[in-house]
Order: sequence, then structure tokens, then C-alpha cells
Amino acid sequence: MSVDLDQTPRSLLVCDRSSFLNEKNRISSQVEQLHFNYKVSLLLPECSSAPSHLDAVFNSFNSFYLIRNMPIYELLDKHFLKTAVYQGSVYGVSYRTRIDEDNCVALMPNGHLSLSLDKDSFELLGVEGKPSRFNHRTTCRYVVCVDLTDSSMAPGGRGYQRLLTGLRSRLQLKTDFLLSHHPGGGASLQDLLSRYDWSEHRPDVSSHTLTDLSCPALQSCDLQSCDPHSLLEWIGAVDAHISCENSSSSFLSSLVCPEPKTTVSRALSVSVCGLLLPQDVHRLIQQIRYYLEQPRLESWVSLTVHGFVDSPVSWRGNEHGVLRGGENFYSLLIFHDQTYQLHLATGAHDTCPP
Amino acid sequence: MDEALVQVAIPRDLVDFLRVEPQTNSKAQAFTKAFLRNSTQQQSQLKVQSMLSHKAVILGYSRPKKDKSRRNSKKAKGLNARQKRAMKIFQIKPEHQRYELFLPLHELWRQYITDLCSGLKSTSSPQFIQQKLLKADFHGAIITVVRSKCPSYVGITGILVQEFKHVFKIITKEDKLKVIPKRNSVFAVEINGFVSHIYGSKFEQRASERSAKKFKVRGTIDL
Amino acid sequence: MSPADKKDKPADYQRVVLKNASPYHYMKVCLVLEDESTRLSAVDLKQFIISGLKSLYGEVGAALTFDLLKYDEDTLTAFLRVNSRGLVKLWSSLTLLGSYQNQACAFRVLQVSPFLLALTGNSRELQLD
Amino acid sequence: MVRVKSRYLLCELNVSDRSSLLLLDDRAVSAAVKAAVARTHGDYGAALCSIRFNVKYLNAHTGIVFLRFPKSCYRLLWSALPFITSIETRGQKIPCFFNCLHVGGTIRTCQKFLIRYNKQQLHRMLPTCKTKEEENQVCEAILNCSLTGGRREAFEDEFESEEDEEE
Repeated sequence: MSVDLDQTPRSLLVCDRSSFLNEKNRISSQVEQLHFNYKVSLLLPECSSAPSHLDAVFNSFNSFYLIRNMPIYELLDKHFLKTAVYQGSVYGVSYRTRIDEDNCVALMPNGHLSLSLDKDSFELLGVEGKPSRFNHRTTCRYVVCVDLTDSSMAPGGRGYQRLLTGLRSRLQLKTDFLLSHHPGGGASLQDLLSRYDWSEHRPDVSSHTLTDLSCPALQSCDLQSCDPHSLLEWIGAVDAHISCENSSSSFLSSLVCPEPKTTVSRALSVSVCGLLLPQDVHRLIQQIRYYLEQPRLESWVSLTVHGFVDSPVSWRGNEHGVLRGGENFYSLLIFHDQTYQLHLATGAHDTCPP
Repeated sequence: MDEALVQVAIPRDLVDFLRVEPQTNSKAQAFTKAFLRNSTQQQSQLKVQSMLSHKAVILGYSRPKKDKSRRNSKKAKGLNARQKRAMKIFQIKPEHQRYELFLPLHELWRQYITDLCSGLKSTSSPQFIQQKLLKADFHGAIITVVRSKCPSYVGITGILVQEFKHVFKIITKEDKLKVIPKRNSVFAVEINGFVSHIYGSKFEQRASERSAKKFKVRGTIDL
Repeated sequence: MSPADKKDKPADYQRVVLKNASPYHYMKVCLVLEDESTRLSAVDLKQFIISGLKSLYGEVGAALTFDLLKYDEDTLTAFLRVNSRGLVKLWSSLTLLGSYQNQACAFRVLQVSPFLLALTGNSRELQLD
Repeated sequence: MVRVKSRYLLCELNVSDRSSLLLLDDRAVSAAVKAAVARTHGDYGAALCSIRFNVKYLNAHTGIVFLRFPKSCYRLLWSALPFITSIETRGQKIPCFFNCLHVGGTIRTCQKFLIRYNKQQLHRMLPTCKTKEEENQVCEAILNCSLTGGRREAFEDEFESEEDEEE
């Protein structure tokens, strides 16, 4: 009998502090390794409307496609492999599948196909895989990861045939699928799209202005200036429109802004939702750096990027799962002197971020 | 009557003739007793003596000869497992491992199943067919591995040529002989459109023993 | 800023990994009532949750502090903040709360996370149709 | 060796009127503890308290109680003891409180502790006696107890009673 009610599942928070000018900074790889981004939210203090160049970035986020009821073996289609996967930079993730109960699929830009399958589906599929790292006592979830660019997975090869027949005749896996590609990669998806019911979606941009916002006095100098958890809590509270104006004796909530604090007269919060590409996020970061180079009242900008909760992979193609929240996100705080603070957070079913 | 005759007094005429005098009753009794004791004692002693000196006594126990002969005949009939293995009786020679060679066996098996299930019409109930199939012999059936804990077994199809307690040996269309463990796999058997699934883990018996076994009904079965 | 300014600072790289360090956990819960027209105010909801804590964990449990950060009266959805040590107690008492004013009810725990930020970006809420 | 481990709490029941102690029995104490746990820790505590909780020993003369708790949750259950203010028995409410003297893994260690504790108390109390008469009173009490205490309560009884006399 376990009586310990105080234990909670593990969570990880990695705090990085560096400068964009430091050659050892890994920000671009950290951004690019999180392949499936669901939401980007930006908080600009002392700003009432987004400057035009930032606005342009928001509106030029790549659109993505939703394919309804697509059989997964279509991803192995010879033509699709040639025109899209081998070209690289194709992002695909199954939609409306929950990783803790359904089978989830992700197509990574490096040509890896990752399937997170429950036990029965895995036994039906008949392709080598590994039991999930996060199984508890009994193995009930397996991860199959194949490199589509590998020579054994070339069309006609044995591994290819096995996976194809497995997906086509044994495990007829069909899901709604979100697909996107980076235009620079030269991939074309039209051929695949034409065969199924599909729709194109623009990332959904919403922005609103906040007034008289109390915010912590952020200094770029030291990491200890503000406890990372209370800082993330405050950013989250602003993002969720939760009021921080509470007293400690309040019955409902005692959430307050971390000390020391200041008040900004207005702030702009912009968020973008959809299947967003890391390249676009990277572009946005570059634009924010330009934006910060002009002198301003408040000298920092906060950017938060959420990964897909139900994606089978998080950073670097590492396995991901949902235990309670399935969170995999990072929050970037950029200061005017090109230094930044990066907080990478993962939940219980995740490995340590890079 | 004889006893009475012995004890009767000697008649008068004989007394004179034999010149013996009848003794009194008590004396006669004492004499007879003594006489009998002497004579019998000597006799029994003699007998024991002769028995010990001449008679052969068997101390050990030997089986009847009939038993021994039966064991011999049984031994002559079959081979033990080691001999069978050494002679490779149950191994199919590589030159015989051809799919076409076993197609007639499959045809025979189809007939057998059709007979067993009394015609195998589409109207017959699945429960009935399943009951029959449980007790049936599967040599010659085309079986497919549909699910397995080991992914590389999944998808193998072929004619079942040998069934052992724990494995199936099947021959595939590519003329390959495959040995597949029954445990942790599910097999599909197809006859005239009926597809039945066999849970290998519950099927771990020899074909001959299975016909006598009772299968239990269970709600759910994992591999 | 100016290049001189940048050079002043040693271009260092710091990395700190915090494990299970979050002091709070955040829950997104939704109350489902049998009679959908019933309305609860935020104070009612908090009182209701405290009563659930009291029945399961007694007076000690009722003293557990948690915050009702945000509450939407139309959808009966609330954000809760609770000390990490009290998460299991709060969660279990929410699970066992079965009736509100003599009508059946249930709490749906939509998401639990040690970060408030994670609750705002749940990809399960993505609606594309 | 594997066994189910327990914790034994050696508690002293403090009452204002010592004669009321004689009214107590195991069941009344057990019910009082259970009620207190249920109030402070709710259904969860009551459930913990329903398995392997036991009043192992109760000395109605001296007010010594041995409580057995499962080892895994004895702290939680222990925390409810200060909230007991009265025990109800035979229709009477006896105001009292628990004073926990010792926590042990076995009854044996608790007993050893009790003997040592009572000895200490005696050594502390005797020098405070002012008159010969008082000392005599103590001796008499000891003798009395050894006479009456020959039944179930062995030696704890003796030491405990002297101490009472002193007070």
C-alpha cells in the first residue's frame, strides 16, 4: 500500500542563458529540432500594434494541409517519396489522434517515419520496433521508427515491401493527417493531395492588446534575477488572460506577479496556431532581434513555442508521450543586448531536451 | 466307526488263539498314547530330515516367461526418440521441400474439412464449424500468421506440413520450410471463404492429443 | 546595443537543468452537471471543491490551499493552481466528487501540467473544420 | 525474514478525575481514535485506520494505552491523536487527552521503555518527598499495588501508581 500522496510525476525544465553572439549558442538547433510546433505566442511589452516587419512574418507563416482519412501507406507511395520525402523538409503528423490511446504517426523532415502503436496494432503490423520507454510494468505501446531515405527502404526493397504490405493489408491505419513542407525544400505534395479529401489552412493569427499590465522587472544580466518557474507562471498567466492582481488574503486566487515588478501601460500579445515549421519560427526570432535593436521603453520580448501534445516525437526525434499534459514547449526571452534566456520544458513522458 | 472298532474289546475266542490278554481300559489307553507318540515323532523327524537333504527350495521370484517375450516384441516394433532423430525420419529432405508437392495434401485436407463440416455451406453456423475445426487435423491447411509478438513471423503463409507440440512447420510458396512457434502468435486458416483464427498459445498440443482435449471458453484472449 | 557594450559581457553559456522543481501544478478542469442549465459562480465552485476535499481528506485536506486562477461560467471550465505536494489529493478528491446539490456531476480533468504555459497551448484543442 | 511491520504508540491517557479511567475499555478508546482520524483526515484516513489499527493494551488503572498502527501511515494517524478531547464510554463522556510517550517497532521495546520511564519518574519524585510520612505513603502505595497488581498488569502498574500518588 502506497501512502505517499506528495509525489508527482517527474518534469524537466532546462534553463539556458546565452547570447546570440556567442558562437557556442545552440538556439538555432534547439529551435529546429522541435519539428512539430502547434502554437507560437509572442509578448511585446510597450507596444500597441505589431511593427510591420513582424506582422509580415506572422502572415507569411507557411500554410499546411489537412488530409482526411488518409491511409498511412500513402506516405510510402513511390511518387511521394521521390517528389517529397527525398527532397526533405516535409512535416507530417497525425491529427485528432491521442497518443495515449490511439496510434500516432509522424513524418519528420529528415525522412524518418515514426509510428507510435498500441500493442495489438504492433503485433498486426509485423515490422520491427521497440517497446516504448514509458511503459509501466506491462508493455502496451511500441514505437516503430523507419528511415525512409535508407537504402533498405527504397521502393521495391524488402524492408519497404514489408512495411507497405503491413500497412496496406494487415494494419489498415487511417488517420487525419496534417502535412506541411518548407517551400525551399522543393518538395511537392500536390500529387498526394489530389487523391484524398484535403483542405489548406492558414495558421490562425490572433492578437490583442493588454493594458496596465504588471510585469516582473526583467534584467538580462543574471539568470537568478527571477525564478524560472515564477517567470514561466507569469508568462502563462498573461497568455491565458489570468489576472495577477490578487492579494494574499483573497479567497479565490492568490496568484501575484513575481517581485520586483513594474507596470507597463500596454502590451501586445500575438499568437499563431497551426502546424508551424521550425524555419518560420527561426525567421521570427531573427525579426525580433532586429526589432529589439531599436531603442524601446521595455527592452525584452518573450516568445513561447508549444509542440504538439500528441506527436510521437519531441526534440531530436526523441520519443514523446502524454502522461498528464504531454507538454513540450520552450519559452525564449530575448533582450536588447542580444542575450537570451531559453526555458525548455518537458513533461513526464519525455527525454531531456537538447 | 473305525475308532469304535479299535477300541472294542478283543473277543473271547481270539484271546486264546492269540495268547494275549486284554488289558484294562486305562492301561490300554496309556499304552496306545505312548505307542502313538513314539511312532509319530520318529516319522515327522525323518520327513523333515529328508526334506532338508533332498528337496530344493526356491528362494528368489522370477517373472513368468510370457511377459518377457511381449516386451521384446514391442521393442522390435518402434524406434525411440533418439533413433528417430538420428534417422531423420521427420525431417523433410531438401529436395522434397517444394510447394507443389504439398498441393495435393492441401486438396485432401480441403475435402476432409468439407466432409467434417458436412458440406461447409454458407448457411452453416460459425460456432458449429469452429467446434469441428477445434478437433480437426490441420496437416495440409494453408495457414497465415496474422499476429505475433515477434514481428518477423507476421505475414508468413504456407501449407502446414508438420505439426508438433510447440511448433508448426509450414512450407511457403517460395519453397522454404519455416518453423513457427505456436506460442505468442495468431494463425488464420481459410476454407471456402471462412476465415478462422487460431490462438497459438492455446493450441499447444499435438494434433492427436488435441482431439481429446476440452477447450475452455474465455472472454478475452491475449496472444 | 553598441558593440562595445556586447564585448563587456563575457559571452558565456549557462545551462541549468531543474528536475521536478516546479512548486505548483496547474490543472484545467471542466465540471459536467446533469442539469446543464445550472450555473455556478467562481466562489460556489471553489466552495464545492473544498467540500470534496473535506469529505475525502478531512479537516487537514480542507486546509489545502489551491487557487482558482480563471473560471469560465458558461463552459464551467476552470484553471486551478495547487501546490505540487497537494496535487494528488486535489485530483483524487475531484475524481470522487459525484454530486452537486443532489444532482449527479463529474469533473473532467482536461490537462495537468507543472507549467501554466502548457495549458494555453494544448494541441488537442486545434479545430480545423 | 519478511513480516508486516507496525508501529506501536505508547500513550498515556490524561484525565482530570482518575476514577473515571476505570470506565474505559479497548473499544471506547479505539472508537475515539477512529472518530478523530475520520474527522481530521476524512474518508482516506478512516480507510487507513480500518486496517491493522488496534488497541493492543489498555491499563484502566494507570491509563497506559498501546496503539498499533501500520508502519506506512502511522505518522498520518498519529497526527490525529491530539484532536481527541474526550472519550465516550457507557453513556459517559470522559474528558481526556493523549500524551504519546514512545513510538516503537515492537511491543517489547515499548514495554522496556515504559519500565525505564517509570523508574526515572520514581527517582525524580522520591527526593521531593518532604516528610517521612509522604515517603511511607509511597512505600505503602508500592506495596498496595504489588498486592493488587498481581493480576494482568505486571510491573508497569506498580511504578505507574506510585507516580500517581506523588501527584
